[in-house]
Amino acid sequence: MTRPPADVPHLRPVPDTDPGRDDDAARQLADVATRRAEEALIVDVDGFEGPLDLLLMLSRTQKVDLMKISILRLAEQYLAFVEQARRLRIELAADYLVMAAWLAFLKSRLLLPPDPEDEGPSAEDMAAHLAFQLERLQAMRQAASRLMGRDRLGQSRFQRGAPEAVARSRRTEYQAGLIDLMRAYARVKTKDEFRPYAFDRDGVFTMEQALDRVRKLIGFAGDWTDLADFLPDGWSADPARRRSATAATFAATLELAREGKLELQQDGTFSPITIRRKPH
Amino acid sequence: MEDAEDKVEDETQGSSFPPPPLEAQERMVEALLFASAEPLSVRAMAERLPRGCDPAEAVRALAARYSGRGVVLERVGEGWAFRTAPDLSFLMQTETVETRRLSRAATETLAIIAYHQPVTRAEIEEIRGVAVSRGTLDQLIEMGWVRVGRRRQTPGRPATFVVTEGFLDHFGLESARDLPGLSELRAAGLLESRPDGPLAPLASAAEEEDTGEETGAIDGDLFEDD
Amino acid sequence: MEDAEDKVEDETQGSSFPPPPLEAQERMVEALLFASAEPLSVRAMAERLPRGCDPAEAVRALAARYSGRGVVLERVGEGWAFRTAPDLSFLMQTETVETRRLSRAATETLAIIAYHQPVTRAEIEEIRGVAVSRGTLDQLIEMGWVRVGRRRQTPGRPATFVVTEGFLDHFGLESARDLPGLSELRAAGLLESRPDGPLAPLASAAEEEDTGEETGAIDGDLFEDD
Repeated sequence: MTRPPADVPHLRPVPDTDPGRDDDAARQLADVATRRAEEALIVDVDGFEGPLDLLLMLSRTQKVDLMKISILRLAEQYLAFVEQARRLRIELAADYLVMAAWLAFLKSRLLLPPDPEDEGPSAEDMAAHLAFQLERLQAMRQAASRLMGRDRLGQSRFQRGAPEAVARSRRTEYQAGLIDLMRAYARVKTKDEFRPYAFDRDGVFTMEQALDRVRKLIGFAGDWTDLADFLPDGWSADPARRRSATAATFAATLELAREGKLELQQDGTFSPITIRRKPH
Repeated sequence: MEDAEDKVEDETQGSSFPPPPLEAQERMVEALLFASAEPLSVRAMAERLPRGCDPAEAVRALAARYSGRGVVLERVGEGWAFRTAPDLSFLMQTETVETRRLSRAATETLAIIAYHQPVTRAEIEEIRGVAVSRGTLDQLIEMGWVRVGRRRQTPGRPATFVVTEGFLDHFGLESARDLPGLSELRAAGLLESRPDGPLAPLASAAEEEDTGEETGAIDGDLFEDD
Repeated sequence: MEDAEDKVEDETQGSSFPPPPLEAQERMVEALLFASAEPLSVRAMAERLPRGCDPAEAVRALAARYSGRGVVLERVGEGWAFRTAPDLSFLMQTETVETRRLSRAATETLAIIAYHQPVTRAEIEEIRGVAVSRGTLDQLIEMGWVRVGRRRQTPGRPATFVVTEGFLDHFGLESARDLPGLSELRAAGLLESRPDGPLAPLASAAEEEDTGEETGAIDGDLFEDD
C-alpha cells in the first residue's frame, strides 16, 4: 500500500434505492446507466445500502457492544465476505472494493507495530473512527425506529375531523374627511378649487438657491464685485423678488465668508456691498 | 333502542370483560366525536367502543360537561357533533376592511345635503348641475351618513334628505351648523382665490383652466333653510 | 411580546372596552383551537380575539382543563392544537390515514435531519455511508416534515436541512429538543460529526461533486430554529 490513508475513499456514496428519482439532469446518460448497474449489483449483495451498512450487519456477529468491537476482526470478516462474493462471481460495486482495499490496509497497519516516521492518523485512530461511524449509524437507525414508533398524528393521535373553516368576508369602509367635504362643496358652489393652506413661495429666492449660485460664480470674482451682480437674472425688476433675492444672496455670502471662501466689504452705511474670492 | 340490543348481546357473551367505567367511556366518546368528520350516531359509537359500553349515557355526560364551553356537543340529525358555541361564531369570521375614498359624486352630494339640509333631490341636482343617481343617495344612506327627513310641504311632497348623528360623529361636528361657510373658508385662505398680492404670477395654463372662471360672489344665504 | 404591545395599544385606546374575563377568553381560545385542524400560535389567536385578550394565559388554563381527557391540548413548536389522547388510538381505526410507507432510506434520513439539524446533505451522506437520492429528500419535504434551512457558512455555502413544525405535530413533539434519547445521544458524542482526537479519512472524489466543501464539524448551533 503506497497511498496515504487520507486519500482512501472508504465511504464513496452509492445511490440508495429510490428508483425513478435518480434524475440529476447534469449527469451523462452513460453515467446514469453505470449507476443503475451499480444499484443492481448492490441488490445482488443482499440489498445492503453500501459498505457501511454491510459492515454494521457483520459487526452484529461479534455480539458485543459496538464500542468494544474488534475492528481487526471486522476487517477480516468484510474481506472474507468480499472474497466469497468474488468466488460466487458476484460483481461488487466499486465502493465495496474500495472499502475492501482500505480495510486491508487498515488491517496491515493494525498488525504492524506503529511506524514513528508515519505521518497522519494512527491505525488505532482510523479504527476508532470506523467504530464511531458504525455506532453512529446504528444510533440513527434506532432513533428512526423510535421516531416511527411514536404516537403519530393520523395513526394514534387525531386532529379535529370536521374543522370549522373561518369565513372570510370583506367590508368596504369609505373614507372622507371634513376637508373633502368642504372641497366638494366649494367646487359645487363656487367652482373654486378648495385647497389646503400652503405658503406661496413663488416670489422667494431661498438661501440654498443663492448659495448654489454664488458658489458657482465666486470663482470668477477675483476683483471686488457688487453683490447685486450676483442676483439671478430676472429678479431685479420686481421689488419683492429683488428684496428676496438680495437677502438670500447676502446671507449666502456671509455663509461663504464664514467658510473662508470669500471676503466682503462695505464702505459705509447703505453703500453697495462688494465681494470677491478670498485670495490664496 | 340499540343500547338495549347491545347489552343483550353483551350478556350472551358473558362478563369476560366488564365495560370500562363511565368516565372512561366519556373520554372515548369525546375522542371519537372529535376525530370524526361526520356526526356520529349512538349506534356508530357503540360499534367502535368496547363491548358493554353505553354511548348514549356517555354522550349525555359529555354534553353536560361541554355545556357553556367554547364548543358544545350538538345533536345533528341522528348523530352528535362538536360545534363552536353559537355566541362565539364571530370568532369564525374574519373581516377584512378595505378603505376606499368616497367618490366625487358622493362627496359632493353629501356636502350639499350637509350644507343645505333638509334638501330635496331636485334641489341637490340643481346645485350640482347634474342628475344625482339613485345609487349615490343609497350609498350615503347605507353608510349611515344620510337619512330621509320630513317631506317638503310643496306640491308633490318630495322627500328631503338630512345628515345623521353618525355623519356628525364621523366628521367631528357638534351640529351641521359647525360646518364652516364659504366666506370663512376664503377668509382663512383655505379657498383658492385669485391672488391680489404682488408675489403672484406663475399660475400655469393648467391651473387657469381649472380656476379661470373665478366666480364673483359667494352668497351669504348659507343655511337659509335652518 | 405581542401581548405586551397589545396591552399598551389597548391602554392608549382608553378603557372603552375592557378585555373579557379570563373564563370568557378561555372559551374563545377553546373554540378557535377546536375549529382548527392545524396548530395555532398564540399570536394567531391574539389576532382573532378581542383586544386586550391574553391567549397565552387562556391556553394554560385550557391545557389544564383538558389534561386527562379524551382530547388533549398539545404544544407543537410555537403553536397549540387539540389532539385525541394517544391511549385511545385503538378506537380510531376508521380514522387512520394511510400514509405512504416510508423507505428505510427515508426514515433514516429523517432521523438524521431531526437529530443533527441543521445538517447538510454531505453530512447526511457521511452518516449513512451512501448517497442521498434527491427523491428521498423531496419526499420528506413534500410531506411537510423537512425544509431547507439556512446555508452553512462554510466554503460553498451548502444548504442545510431542518425539521418543520409539521414534523413535531406528526410525531407528537413539543420541540426538537424533546426528540427521544436526544441527550443520551449527545452525551455519547454521537451527534458530533467526528469523534474526539485525530481524524480518519473522509471525502472521496465522488462526494466532492455534491459536497466537496465538506465542513469541518457540525457546529454547535443545533436546533437553531427553536
